[in-house]
Amino acid sequence: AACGQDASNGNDNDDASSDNDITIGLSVADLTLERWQHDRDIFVDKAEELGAEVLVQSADGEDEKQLSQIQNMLSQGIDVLVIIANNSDALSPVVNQAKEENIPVVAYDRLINNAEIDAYVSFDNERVGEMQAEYLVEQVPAGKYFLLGGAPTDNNAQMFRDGQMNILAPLIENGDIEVVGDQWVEGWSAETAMSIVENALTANENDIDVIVATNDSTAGGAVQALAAQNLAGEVAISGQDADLAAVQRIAEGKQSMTVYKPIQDIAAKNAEVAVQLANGEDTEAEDTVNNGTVDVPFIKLEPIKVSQDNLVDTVIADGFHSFEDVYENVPEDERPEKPE
Amino acid sequence: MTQSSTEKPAEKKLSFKFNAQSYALIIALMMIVLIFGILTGGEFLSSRNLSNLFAQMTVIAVLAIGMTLVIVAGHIDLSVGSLAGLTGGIAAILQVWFGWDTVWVVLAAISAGALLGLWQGWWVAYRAVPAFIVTLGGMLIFRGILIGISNGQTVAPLNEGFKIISNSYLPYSVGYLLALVGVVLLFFSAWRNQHKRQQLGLIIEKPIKIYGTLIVYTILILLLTYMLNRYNGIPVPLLIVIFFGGLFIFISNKTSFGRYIYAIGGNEEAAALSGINIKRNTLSVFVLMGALAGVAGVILTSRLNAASVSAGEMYELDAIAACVIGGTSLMGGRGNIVGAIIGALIMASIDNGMSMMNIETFWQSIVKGLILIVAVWIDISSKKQSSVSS
Amino acid sequence: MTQSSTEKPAEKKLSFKFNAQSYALIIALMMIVLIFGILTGGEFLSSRNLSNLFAQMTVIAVLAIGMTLVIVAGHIDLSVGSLAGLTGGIAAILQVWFGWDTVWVVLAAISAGALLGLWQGWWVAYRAVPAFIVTLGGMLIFRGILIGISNGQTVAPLNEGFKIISNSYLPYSVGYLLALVGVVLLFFSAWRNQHKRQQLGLIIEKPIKIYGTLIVYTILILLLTYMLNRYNGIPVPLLIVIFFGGLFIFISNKTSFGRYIYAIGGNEEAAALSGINIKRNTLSVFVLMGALAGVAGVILTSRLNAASVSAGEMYELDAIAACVIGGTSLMGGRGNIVGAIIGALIMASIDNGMSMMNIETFWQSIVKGLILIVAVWIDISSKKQSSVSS
Amino acid sequence: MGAYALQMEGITKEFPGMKALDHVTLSVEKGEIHALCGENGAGKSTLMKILSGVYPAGSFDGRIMIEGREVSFRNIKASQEAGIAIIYQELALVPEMTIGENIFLSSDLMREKVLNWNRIYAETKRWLDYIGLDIDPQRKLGDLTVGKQQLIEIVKALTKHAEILILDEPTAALTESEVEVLAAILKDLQAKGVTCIYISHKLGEVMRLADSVTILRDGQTVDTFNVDEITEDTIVTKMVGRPLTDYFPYEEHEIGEEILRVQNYSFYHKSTDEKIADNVSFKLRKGEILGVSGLMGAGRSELFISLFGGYPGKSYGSVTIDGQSANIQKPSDAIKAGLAYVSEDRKRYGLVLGMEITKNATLAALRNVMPKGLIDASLELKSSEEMTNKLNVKTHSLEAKVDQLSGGNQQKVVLSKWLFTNPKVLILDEPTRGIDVGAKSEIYKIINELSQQGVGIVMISSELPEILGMSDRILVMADGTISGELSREEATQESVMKLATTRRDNHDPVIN
Ligand SMILES: Nc1ncnc2c1ncn2[C@@H]1O[C@H](COP(=O)(O)OP(=O)(O)OP(=O)(O)O)[C@@H](O)[C@H]1O
Ligand SMILES: Nc1ncnc2c1ncn2[C@@H]1O[C@H](COP(=O)(O)OP(=O)(O)OP(=O)(O)O)[C@@H](O)[C@H]1O
Ligand SMILES: O[C@@H]1[C@@H](O)[C@H](O)OC[C@H]1O
Ligand SMILES: [Mg+2]
Ligand SMILES: [Mg+2]
Repeated sequence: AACGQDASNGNDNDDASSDNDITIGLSVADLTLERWQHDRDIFVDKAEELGAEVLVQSADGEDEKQLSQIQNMLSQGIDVLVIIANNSDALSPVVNQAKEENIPVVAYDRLINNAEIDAYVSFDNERVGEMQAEYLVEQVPAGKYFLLGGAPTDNNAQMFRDGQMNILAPLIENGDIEVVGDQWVEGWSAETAMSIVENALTANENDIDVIVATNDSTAGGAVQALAAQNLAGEVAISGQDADLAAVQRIAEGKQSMTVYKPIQDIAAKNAEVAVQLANGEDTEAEDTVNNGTVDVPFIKLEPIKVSQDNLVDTVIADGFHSFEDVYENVPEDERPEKPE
Repeated sequence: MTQSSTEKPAEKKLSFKFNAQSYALIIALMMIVLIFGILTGGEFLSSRNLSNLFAQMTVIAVLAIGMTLVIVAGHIDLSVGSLAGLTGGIAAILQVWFGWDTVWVVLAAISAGALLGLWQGWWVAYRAVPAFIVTLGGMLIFRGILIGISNGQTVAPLNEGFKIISNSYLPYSVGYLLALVGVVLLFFSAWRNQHKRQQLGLIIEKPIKIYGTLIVYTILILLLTYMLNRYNGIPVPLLIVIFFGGLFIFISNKTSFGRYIYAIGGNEEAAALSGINIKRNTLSVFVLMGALAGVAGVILTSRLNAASVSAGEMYELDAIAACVIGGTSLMGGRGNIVGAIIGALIMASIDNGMSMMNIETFWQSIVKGLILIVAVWIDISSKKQSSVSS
Repeated sequence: MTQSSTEKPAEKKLSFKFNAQSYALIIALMMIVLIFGILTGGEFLSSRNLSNLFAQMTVIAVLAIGMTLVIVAGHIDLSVGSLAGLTGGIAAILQVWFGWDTVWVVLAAISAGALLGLWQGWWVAYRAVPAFIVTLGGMLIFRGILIGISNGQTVAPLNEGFKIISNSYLPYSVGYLLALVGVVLLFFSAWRNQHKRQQLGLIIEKPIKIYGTLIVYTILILLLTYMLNRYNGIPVPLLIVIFFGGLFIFISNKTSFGRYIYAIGGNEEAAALSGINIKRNTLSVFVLMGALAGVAGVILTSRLNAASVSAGEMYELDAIAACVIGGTSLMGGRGNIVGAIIGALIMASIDNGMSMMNIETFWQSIVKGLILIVAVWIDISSKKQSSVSS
Repeated sequence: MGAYALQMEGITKEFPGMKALDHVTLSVEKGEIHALCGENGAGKSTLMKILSGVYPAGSFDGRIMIEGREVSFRNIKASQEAGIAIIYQELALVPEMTIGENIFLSSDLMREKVLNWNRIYAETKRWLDYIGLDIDPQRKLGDLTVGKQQLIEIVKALTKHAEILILDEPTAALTESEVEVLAAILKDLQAKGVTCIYISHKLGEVMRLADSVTILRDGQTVDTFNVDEITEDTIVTKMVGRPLTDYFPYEEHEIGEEILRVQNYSFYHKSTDEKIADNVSFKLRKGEILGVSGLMGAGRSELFISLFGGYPGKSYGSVTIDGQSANIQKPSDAIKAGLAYVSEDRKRYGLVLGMEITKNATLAALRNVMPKGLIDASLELKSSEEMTNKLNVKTHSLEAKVDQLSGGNQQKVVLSKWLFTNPKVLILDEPTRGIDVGAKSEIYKIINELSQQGVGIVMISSELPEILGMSDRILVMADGTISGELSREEATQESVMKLATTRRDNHDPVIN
């Protein structure tokens, strides 16, 4: 009779917190990357504002760790699960488990495949790659391109590359663009990126017009290598995440652009959706996306290209970074007018 | 010829295999469990969490079993994480892309592991390249191959049959049955052993001590089975650990190969002078380690229901740490598999407990590092020092 | 009764410090350099690339210098990557957030490294916890602290004064001057040494051999200076490596501390009975390693002009590999700093050469792993085997 | 007898840079005990390693015939299968494993599919009984003293029921009574038709046990004799190449004032808190040679290691050196106070084997070669050269690693190391263990010289002739206490043994 008596209590999962409070489990892929820290902070603020409590765990970029942590959160009796997946394909068992226990699951930023999820709130990763390439092609429609991929072991890095190639492939084919090198950066490490770009510049005798860097930390390393050749600002270079150091470089003209994924929006939206689902309400979404198992309601947010022209209207206007921080290294007289 | 030892009383203290050191380890484990139990208001000790915990320790435990042999033989293997990743990837590719059956896929993964282990073992044993370098190279090579053959993509999902390897539980009744069989076997083998020793005129321990210990084990086994059955039943991965743990305890205690490994690690020159084939035995150790990495790879892929290119990264360090916590000496010659499994359990408990407490990630790192050091320190200071003072 | 050593002819082979083994290493390096030179159509050997190469090897080389001592003393340090990351982060935070001066920042980073090294050394030396565990713990702890204090942000950019530490070159004339001074010092010390030995009535090597070797070195030094000057001049980071390399060669050959480290690693018990304070010397090794990790952290941050939370990840393995390639035995007691620096250069060359060739990333992993194994194998097989056959 | 059990002909073996054996011939008759004698480094062990397959066929020149049939061994196992068993000079044992495991490591019992531990331990017990050792077969080997380990090594060879048994210095670490046990075993084996090759530096033993003897010098066979045709002196002359008359060159020397006084000294086992030495008091004077005798395990080594600050257990009592009370917590305190301790186990406690001779020689007194606070390499070389010349260390280069030296020469390096500290009191623990007669007499000469210079000398030894021959005064230890003191005149073999076998009251016999 005693057998299995704990197994069936997935429904009454309000034992972790007091009565009517909602407990959200937020599983973050990797808090060692700057952007996820912002995501977490904003998400938690917003959720608390909506009256929910948040349990946060970070998987340090390890798939299995994330799976374990989600298991642990489930056994703590959460009401809704929000997952920033480290790997879109590697979480289906635990998500299905959540489903069996009637806990709604939200995929935050990255889709979760082959499992039943209730909502997907994200920017489109491929779109990010496209934006990077679009901007660079606008600046340098023809010339020598160096492709600096992300971590070869990060699934997203593949998707960014797919997006970049959507734009670049035709131009490569017709000969406008010559790819002078294609290297990926272990662990998104700035140091490795720096060495790679140093070597690429040497091998090409500095004859590189564009570096398609996939995120801001690798762009940072690349810019350092360019700076040593006095090429910072001469070579167009992309990025992603709008890290403070990156927008500062953009302000100084050393980096051409970054893709800002308005974290305020995505974090707040996710918190809202999570609370809605926990309360058993419906969420409205215009799109759906098929993840191999179901059509998931997709709340799509537009990423934003950020360059020197729109710094003030984007990251600063959003309060993502302060005006002073962004222009810290730019002489007063060269700064744009400070918005109030 | 001269006087013999039979004059001595037969009540001599026969150091039981499960010696003081293992006790210290178990005490350390109990303390960790207790502390987390209190700090999580009992959540940590819930039947559900125990079930999770065992599933979470599986991969590291399987790797630590093989790593014990490698370290005892006086070597090290830094490639096991990569190798588990690669074999898991091979499994997923064969099933998802080529539609192979689960049984064949599992065999292929394990064979691939054994083969790559053979390759590494050959460099270590027959080319005398330090294992540190061979397996550091292996770590890079295997990860490179994995990225190459998978094009950097995550390969998923696998068949139902594959998924259940790590994601299923024994039916309650089967669980109890197994536990009972285990207990009966324990008692039977203890009885038979005593009987035989008596026949051979060897010293026998006081029955109260032997059967007392056995009764404690019995209670532990039944309690655990009960707890796990209160949730979904005994998790299959735990069974896998028990199976391989048992198999390798048998290999290391009951076969000449096992004893040779300890001899080689304890004093290679003496082993060679005793006519032991150092090279062949060393090679075998790496083959076994490779095969176990294959097993770990299968479990990992099944658990995630996917194979990703980064799977298994850094597991080598966790596996080695589990061995060292379990009392295996990095100098070779000394180590035991039960300890390594307990070590893996300690590591998993630390991760699990802190994540149950929802501590900030950076604090988790710091606390885990501290617990690691302190746990090993407690273990060490419980042993008597043997070197001269300085 | 038997003849003593002075009766022997004065032409005795006094194995020169730079023995056969180091030669094999240099040959391995030359081969790698040559192959990449050919495969890149000479680009690899361009003065600009050589300059890059030295800048790229700096961090690992500095870590490998300290790691040599740690391994010679019979330990290991897995925390150096994290520690370099942390000290680099501390430096950046002090400068960027608190506006400290570069000099103070550098001192603070190095002191922080030494202090954390002291902490680890205390556990190893006075609490007898295996270094593997202490520094694995340290790896987690230091990374955790870094994430905690930086809130996971990349801290940048640093002052001009800080940036130049890794991003500047010596003026040509100063470079040549230094090279000349170096050469003169080499000759002078060789001459003085011979002179002294003569006075003491010791065996002297044939002048042709001594001065021959010196001339080869002179040519190499001048050639390198010329090559580097053809580009921007001698990179400051290379000078830093030369400085710390020289300092630690001096420490390990000329001070009692250095000698004791080798004795402790070679036979701890004999060292203890010879009156050597094992604990204090072990502690010092970790303090020095920590300070060097601080230096490495400063260089790393300066090179990137930024400190990120993941800086230095996995550098410990590269540093250890550099030592092992350089002939340091993981069993302790044997190792040399010149070898470790050459080892770091070999590692950097492999990375650099393949990225110059723009090989696919996963192939780079595979090839790097293979080269690592083969390079060490060549080195090993060039040494004569001395153990019994099996 | 008459038929040859073994013939080795024209054996030549070269190591890089040296010829260890040069056309060596050895013929051993069936069922005899054949001794092999020669100085340290003469090539005895090398010859036996060839016979036992350690150096496989092809790595040397020459022929080996067993019972007239030519054999060639690819490895050690092949020689085992041909009925050869060997007791190695360096203990070939695994300290972390049990006694039973060590004994049967290379036996058939270990080759079974599933090991039968009960059987292995039962067999072990039988063998231990046979040689009169009362130890638990499941005890860790590393817990035993060197002497006991040596006996285990002997058992290990016996279990193989070999037709040819090689014993390479089996008695180096044994006391007289254990040598007796071994002698009885050998006679027993001989009765069973086993052929033995016996290597020893203790010529008395050789004369007593062996039927014939072959002498090696500098890698060449000098001659083979029946023992009844020859005297100990001739063996020595053949070995050394010249006659050596006085083995124990005791010289009258002046004994000065007191240099060391130990009072009511006790100390405890490092982990069990068991008292190892109880209330020991003695004194030593300048220039005096104090012999310390006792049975194996009497606690002699431990006592002096403890006095030297090298034993981790607690200790009580007072030590006065040169009139000053000394508080010795660690070896460096002892060295500063003027003590030096030459350990009985040179490989474990004496030498850093992978280090050069010079560096080993200066290790305990590095300050002496650091005139300006830094190591002066030339001075170091010079000093160690002087020291090793004085002790006649035989080597091709001072910058060679010590592990390349023969045992006797290694011992001299340890001596140089301690002499270099200019000690006031020199403690020698089994200073001539494993050393040939020539080297022994050199070491005795050195001891005499030192005593003439006023150094107080403590000489712990299990060889009674040595104790009796060299000491001015003899302390006998039994069971952790000093059971008596004898002057040079009073001391005889019998009086010493009598004191050595007295037991402390109300105290468990000291185990193993
Ligand atoms: N592995 C080796 N490499 C180089 N030289 C060796 C080696 N083994 C022995 N030798 C040298 O060969 C010679 C013979 O050594 P061996 O050990 O046979 O002497 P031994 O007669 O057994 O001496 P002892 O009485 O000291 O044991 C010695 O000069 C020794 O230095
Ligand atoms: N490693 C050890 N562990 C535990 N006990 C030991 C150890 N070594 C020695 N002992 C114990 O210390 C006591 C004294 O041994 P010690 O070696 O001092 O005797 P000894 O008189 O010098 O004899 P030997 O001739 O063997 O050197 C013995 O009872 C022995 O059992
Ligand atoms: O935002 C990026 C994230 O999506 C990717 O997974 O890792 C690198 C980040 O820069
Ligand atoms: Mg010998
Ligand atoms: Mg002794």
